[in-house]
Amino acid sequence: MNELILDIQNISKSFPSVKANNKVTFGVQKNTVHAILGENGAGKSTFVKILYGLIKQDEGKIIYKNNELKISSPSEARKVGIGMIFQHFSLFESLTVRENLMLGIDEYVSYKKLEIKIENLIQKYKLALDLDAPVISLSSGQKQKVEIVRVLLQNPKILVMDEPTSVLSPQEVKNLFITLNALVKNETTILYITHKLEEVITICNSVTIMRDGKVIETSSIGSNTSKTLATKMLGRNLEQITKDFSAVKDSVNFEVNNLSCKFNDPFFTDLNNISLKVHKGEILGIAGVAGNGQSELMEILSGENLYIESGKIIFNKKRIEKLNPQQRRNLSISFVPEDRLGHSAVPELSLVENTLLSRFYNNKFTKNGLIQKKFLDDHTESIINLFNVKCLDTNSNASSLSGGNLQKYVIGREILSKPELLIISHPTWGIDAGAENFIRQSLIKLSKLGTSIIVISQDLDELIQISHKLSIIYNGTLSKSFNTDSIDIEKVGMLMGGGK
Amino acid sequence: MNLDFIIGILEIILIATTPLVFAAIGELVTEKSGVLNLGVEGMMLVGAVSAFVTLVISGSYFLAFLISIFSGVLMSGFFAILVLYLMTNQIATGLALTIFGIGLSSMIGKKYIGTPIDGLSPWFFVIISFVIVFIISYFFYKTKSGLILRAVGESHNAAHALGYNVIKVRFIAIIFGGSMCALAGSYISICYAPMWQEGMTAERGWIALAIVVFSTWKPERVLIGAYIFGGVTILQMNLQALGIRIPGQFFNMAPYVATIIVLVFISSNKLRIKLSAPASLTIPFFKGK
Amino acid sequence: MNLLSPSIVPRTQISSYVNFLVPLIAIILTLLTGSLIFSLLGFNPIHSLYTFFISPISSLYGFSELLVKATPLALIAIGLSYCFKNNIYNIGAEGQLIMGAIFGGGVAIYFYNVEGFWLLPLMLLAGVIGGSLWALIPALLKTKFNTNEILTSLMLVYVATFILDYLVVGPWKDPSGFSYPKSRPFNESARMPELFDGLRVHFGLIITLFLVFISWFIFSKTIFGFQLKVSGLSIKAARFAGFNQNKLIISAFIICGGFAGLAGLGEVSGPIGLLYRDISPNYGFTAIIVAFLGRLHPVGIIFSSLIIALTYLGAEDAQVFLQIPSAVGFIFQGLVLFYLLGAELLVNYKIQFGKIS
Amino acid sequence: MIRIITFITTFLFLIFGSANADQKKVGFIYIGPPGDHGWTYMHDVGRKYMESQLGDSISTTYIENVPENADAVRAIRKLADSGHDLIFTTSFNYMDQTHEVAKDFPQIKFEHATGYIQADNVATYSARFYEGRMIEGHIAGHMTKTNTIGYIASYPIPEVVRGINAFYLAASKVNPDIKMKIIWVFTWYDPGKEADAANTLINQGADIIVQHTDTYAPCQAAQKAGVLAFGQASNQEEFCPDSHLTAIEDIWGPYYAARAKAVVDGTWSSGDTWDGMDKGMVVMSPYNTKLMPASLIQEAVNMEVAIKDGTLHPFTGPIYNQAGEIVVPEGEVAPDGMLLGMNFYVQGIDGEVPQ
Repeated sequence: MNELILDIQNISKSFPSVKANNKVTFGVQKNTVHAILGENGAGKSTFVKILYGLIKQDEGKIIYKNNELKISSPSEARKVGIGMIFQHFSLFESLTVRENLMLGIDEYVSYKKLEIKIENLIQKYKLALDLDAPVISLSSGQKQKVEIVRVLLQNPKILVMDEPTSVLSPQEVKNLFITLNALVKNETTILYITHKLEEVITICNSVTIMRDGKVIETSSIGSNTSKTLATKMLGRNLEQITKDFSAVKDSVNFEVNNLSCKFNDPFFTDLNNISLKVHKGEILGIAGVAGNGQSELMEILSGENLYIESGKIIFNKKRIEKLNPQQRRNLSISFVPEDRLGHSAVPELSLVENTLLSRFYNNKFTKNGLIQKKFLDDHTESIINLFNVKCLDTNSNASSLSGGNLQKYVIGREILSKPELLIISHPTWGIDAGAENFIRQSLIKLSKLGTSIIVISQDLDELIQISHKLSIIYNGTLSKSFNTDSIDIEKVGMLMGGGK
Repeated sequence: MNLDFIIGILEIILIATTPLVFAAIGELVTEKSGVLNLGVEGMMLVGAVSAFVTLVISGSYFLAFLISIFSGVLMSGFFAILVLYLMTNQIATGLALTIFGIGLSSMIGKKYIGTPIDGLSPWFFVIISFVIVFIISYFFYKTKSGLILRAVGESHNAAHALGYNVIKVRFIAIIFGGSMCALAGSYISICYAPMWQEGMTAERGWIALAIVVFSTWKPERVLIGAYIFGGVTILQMNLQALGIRIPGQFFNMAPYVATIIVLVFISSNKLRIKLSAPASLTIPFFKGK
Repeated sequence: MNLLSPSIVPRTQISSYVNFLVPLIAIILTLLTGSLIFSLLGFNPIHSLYTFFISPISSLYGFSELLVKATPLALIAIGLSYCFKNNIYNIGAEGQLIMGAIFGGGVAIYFYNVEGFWLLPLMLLAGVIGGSLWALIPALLKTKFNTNEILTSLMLVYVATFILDYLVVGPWKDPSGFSYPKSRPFNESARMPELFDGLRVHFGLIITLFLVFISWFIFSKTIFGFQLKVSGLSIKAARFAGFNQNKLIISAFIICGGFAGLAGLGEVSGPIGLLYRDISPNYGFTAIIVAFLGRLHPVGIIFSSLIIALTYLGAEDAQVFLQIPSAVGFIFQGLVLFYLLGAELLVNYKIQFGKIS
Repeated sequence: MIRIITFITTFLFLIFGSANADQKKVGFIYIGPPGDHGWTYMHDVGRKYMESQLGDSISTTYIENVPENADAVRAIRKLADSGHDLIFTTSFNYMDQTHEVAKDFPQIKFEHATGYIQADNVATYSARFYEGRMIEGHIAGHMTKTNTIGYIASYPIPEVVRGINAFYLAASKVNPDIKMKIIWVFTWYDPGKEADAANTLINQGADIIVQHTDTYAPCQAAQKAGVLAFGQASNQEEFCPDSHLTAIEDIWGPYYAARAKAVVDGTWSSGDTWDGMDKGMVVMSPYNTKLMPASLIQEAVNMEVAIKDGTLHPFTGPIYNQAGEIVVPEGEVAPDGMLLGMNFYVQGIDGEVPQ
């Protein structure tokens, strides 16, 4: 049982601006769940890419099953038994589930045989997947299932999972852990990349903690608590989050009444009779399992989708359902959609240019259609300073920032515009603990200044931590709201699963 | 209007449309892998002249088509090196390839203009054109390799992450496209109008490109697009010959207008098109990322 | 085993010296390959290259001709860059050019016996409207019916050609022209004034330079230019920002069509002076290369239009002075383009020689 | 800057240029490539004939593929600038461009094919191809069994309409039941489309194919379908031996040689030349003895003689238009002015001239 399947020795890798891995050394025991814990930018992803053959280390070696691992491509990695599940799905959106799965099989056998193989696997793991649905129509949780099945098709000896739970509902996380345990019993070693301390404690046998490209410590879980892990991971203590119910005012400033949308499209969830109210200074959380209408609701609330069948959206006593995002911004509503890259920010553009994406009536970025470079530069500068965005300068491309820093930038951009209402989706999706904490604090601070906030998230802990009220969305229907200081978690779990 | 007359019209339509089908199905495969090659016209011309010259020199039809296809491989291989390894802009490189092909073909063919040859019956190739379309359809939707090709065109980064060789897949797809264009050219110079004349493909390469768009990147629909264009072309000729009093310019406009109108009707379903259009078309793939 | 092997690495910042170095490398390679080709064909390589690149512009007249040829190319290319920046593949500029010539030329034909300072401005306006209207068709089909603009814009080129043909053979034919397919010649006040006596470079050049400058301003200083860029890079981000996608598509098409229409009018009211079938030597298609070669940047487009115009002139000179067939001209032109495009690799990436174990 | 370039130019010219002072330079502007085997090809044949006739006293240059637009002026001026003494511009739409350049070069002689405007240094020339069409019509009237003639027309210009009318008048004279089916393809040059048009006409019952486009694709199509055809611009019998009845050949050589000689001798003067069979500018290819009865060949030859001596004219009245109005009265021949601008079908032809 104590046999090492992986022995990593002095792996180093430099990029032009940063030394991403600095003499990384640790061992992984066979048939265990081994965590690599670290903030974003700690060097976890770089290491994993080296292991999977996507990039080459500058120096050091990996001993795999007592031999030096020499691979130059992912397919070679798969051949020797290393499988990988990415944080950002590497699925083909327009292809069907079946086709995506087939692409995970390296053998060139007949199409018929592949189909049979896949049917069997689906049966074996009891994965409810519509094989003929295009992936684009799946929820994040379903997409992850596809990814997992695709890797399992190879019978990997080592399965690398990069932040696997970041898109899953609590129930889905439970299911995932059951699957992982089954895999370990089936002689699979799991390398579990995460920044979530609780998960490490719950599922992993041992942990390697990384910070700034270096290994801080490798140990078994037994001796650790989430608090000790956090300190080692961050190198500092996190500020406690406290919310304040007294800041919530009586006046309602945003209201949705009986909103319904029928999309007539199998790839969209229809919204049925949705009503909600947000008071001034209140944070309303909307929880739910992915694919239950969150993204559709977000698009309707932001005005990116103006197709509403019936219902009203009222902001400060004004009907706004026909206004586009820019017009809503002019009324002092701001938005942060789920995707950072390509939705709330354009990866190929500089931060200064990205600042221009979200124009408020009060920030003077343009005058008679002309861009006011000075205002824009200053504003970007203050976002970077006030929200601790780590970047080269204001002219860095958005794509050069880490997920957490980009998210801080995006949220900073919206908060600095001093909105009366902020609608934000998955504020801490896939970012490190430091940034996560910072963002949650910022939201609470903003609410205390009188801004109403709607947070849509699948992270129930997060919602309970920061919001005053909580509603649950299931299959396009929104539940009534509950006070989070007196909430019944079991009841919430029921609602998320469609119970009454 | 007797049966022979209608069969006669159908025969003409089949013969006239076949080069469009060849070129379009080739370009479709290229585009499906995520590369747009606007050099179709140039490759067709070089294909046409190399087939013709080979036939004159060797007297062998087989060799003529073989060399022609080889010329398509060379032309498109050159294009592939530029766009895949040097990551040049695909649109501009394709247009440059067309200019290059026009020059190269007329240069090669200078001495052979007006050399009489015996044309080959087109029927074999007419049948082949249908067969190729169905083979490609089968290849795309019923084989692993076809699936890989579609995956590469959909997202080269994801395909690379899975360990597929994006560059290799695209290289092969481009070369297949080139050889089909060359085949279309040689069909024109050996079967359709057996002769060599400079610029004899007369913009069919551009029509083929339009047909790929029309097909919304589905192989069988190439047939529909090509036959609408070819069919209307021949039908308007028949109407003219019947002495209908409409200015000939309007008759000659008909195939272009008809193609637009039909496309308007079939393109209302956004999602369906999105599912079959190669998402990474014209985007260069850089491995280092 | 340690090997020195080249690998391609993206540049983090584009240095300005590279921008000059790249065309230089392309030119040197072109000259070398050119010498080789011409030697193989039995021509004196130095003389051939001189004829291709220098002799066409070795006189004031030649230089003016270069501008005459480059003017419509630059004008259309700059219009196309509005579309291409927004990821709209309008490849039908040739048709929009023809429509501009039809509308603007139509005004000149309607007022054939009226002279006045207002005539040319009216024609310019009509030319812009004609091109824009023709571009509006694919724009509306794209926004209303989701119809792919590559097909529609291309097909409309052919339709425009037939319409022009119909007009010059039928209703607009010159009554004293023995039924030949051409219109009346435009009167003096319907012609673009020439800038210098005896040279054909005309007022269209000034208009083009002005529009290139305006476009540079729009692309880099206005929110509209920013909107085009963003929606070209990410449609979702553009929707997030609240940019009206359909409005952008339609504006880009209209501007592009207007510029192409203006180029068409510039041809018929400038050097040609009447309407007939073949008013453009495929300027609308060539301009696509010009636009991309100039990297959709106004200054780049000025240079690329001059380079491409020069290759056309050079091919003519090579025919006259060296009896080099036009086919060789095309081949050579293709090579110049390949080199220029290929050399761009060095702008965006650098080649590193490093150790790989 | 300009001065330096000029200096270099002169310098290089001294090194590379080799001009024989007495030699006259003759330049040609071609609309297509000489390899089109049609219109441009025949002009190039004429150019070569001229070279062979005049030997060292001239040298020739041509620019091919010159579009009929703003580019044409530059091409023509290039020839003028580079010391050419005589310049042939061989397509109708070079008209304005030729005159524009000619204004600036009074000492250089210009010859514009198929134009109708002359100047002191610009002559025009064309050929009466319709004379040949008349003979073709006569032959077709006798040879057709289905009484249906298929005619492939390029663009609706007087030249083409004139040919159609001349053909029909002669054909309907020998065979009043004759029917013409006309397809306008709007191209001079697209072998595929020309073949499609020929096949369509054959499918509609035509047993003789006439073409006014440039390639020999229609003739080949006729050969394949086993019907008869006339060639175009040059003798095309080798491409379709079993269909080719005869062809109208454009013979520019003698005219070119004469005009160049005039320049060499210093006797050139402007004018308008519209020659036909009498001057050998229009020549009928050898009649196909395998296909045509000897008596018909004899009739054709007799017609040639009569046309040459002026006793036979293709457009002799009475000629009616489609509306039934008389356009050329009985006993008269159509004036050149009417022929030059002909844009109507004569009575009996179905359809409409595209306009």
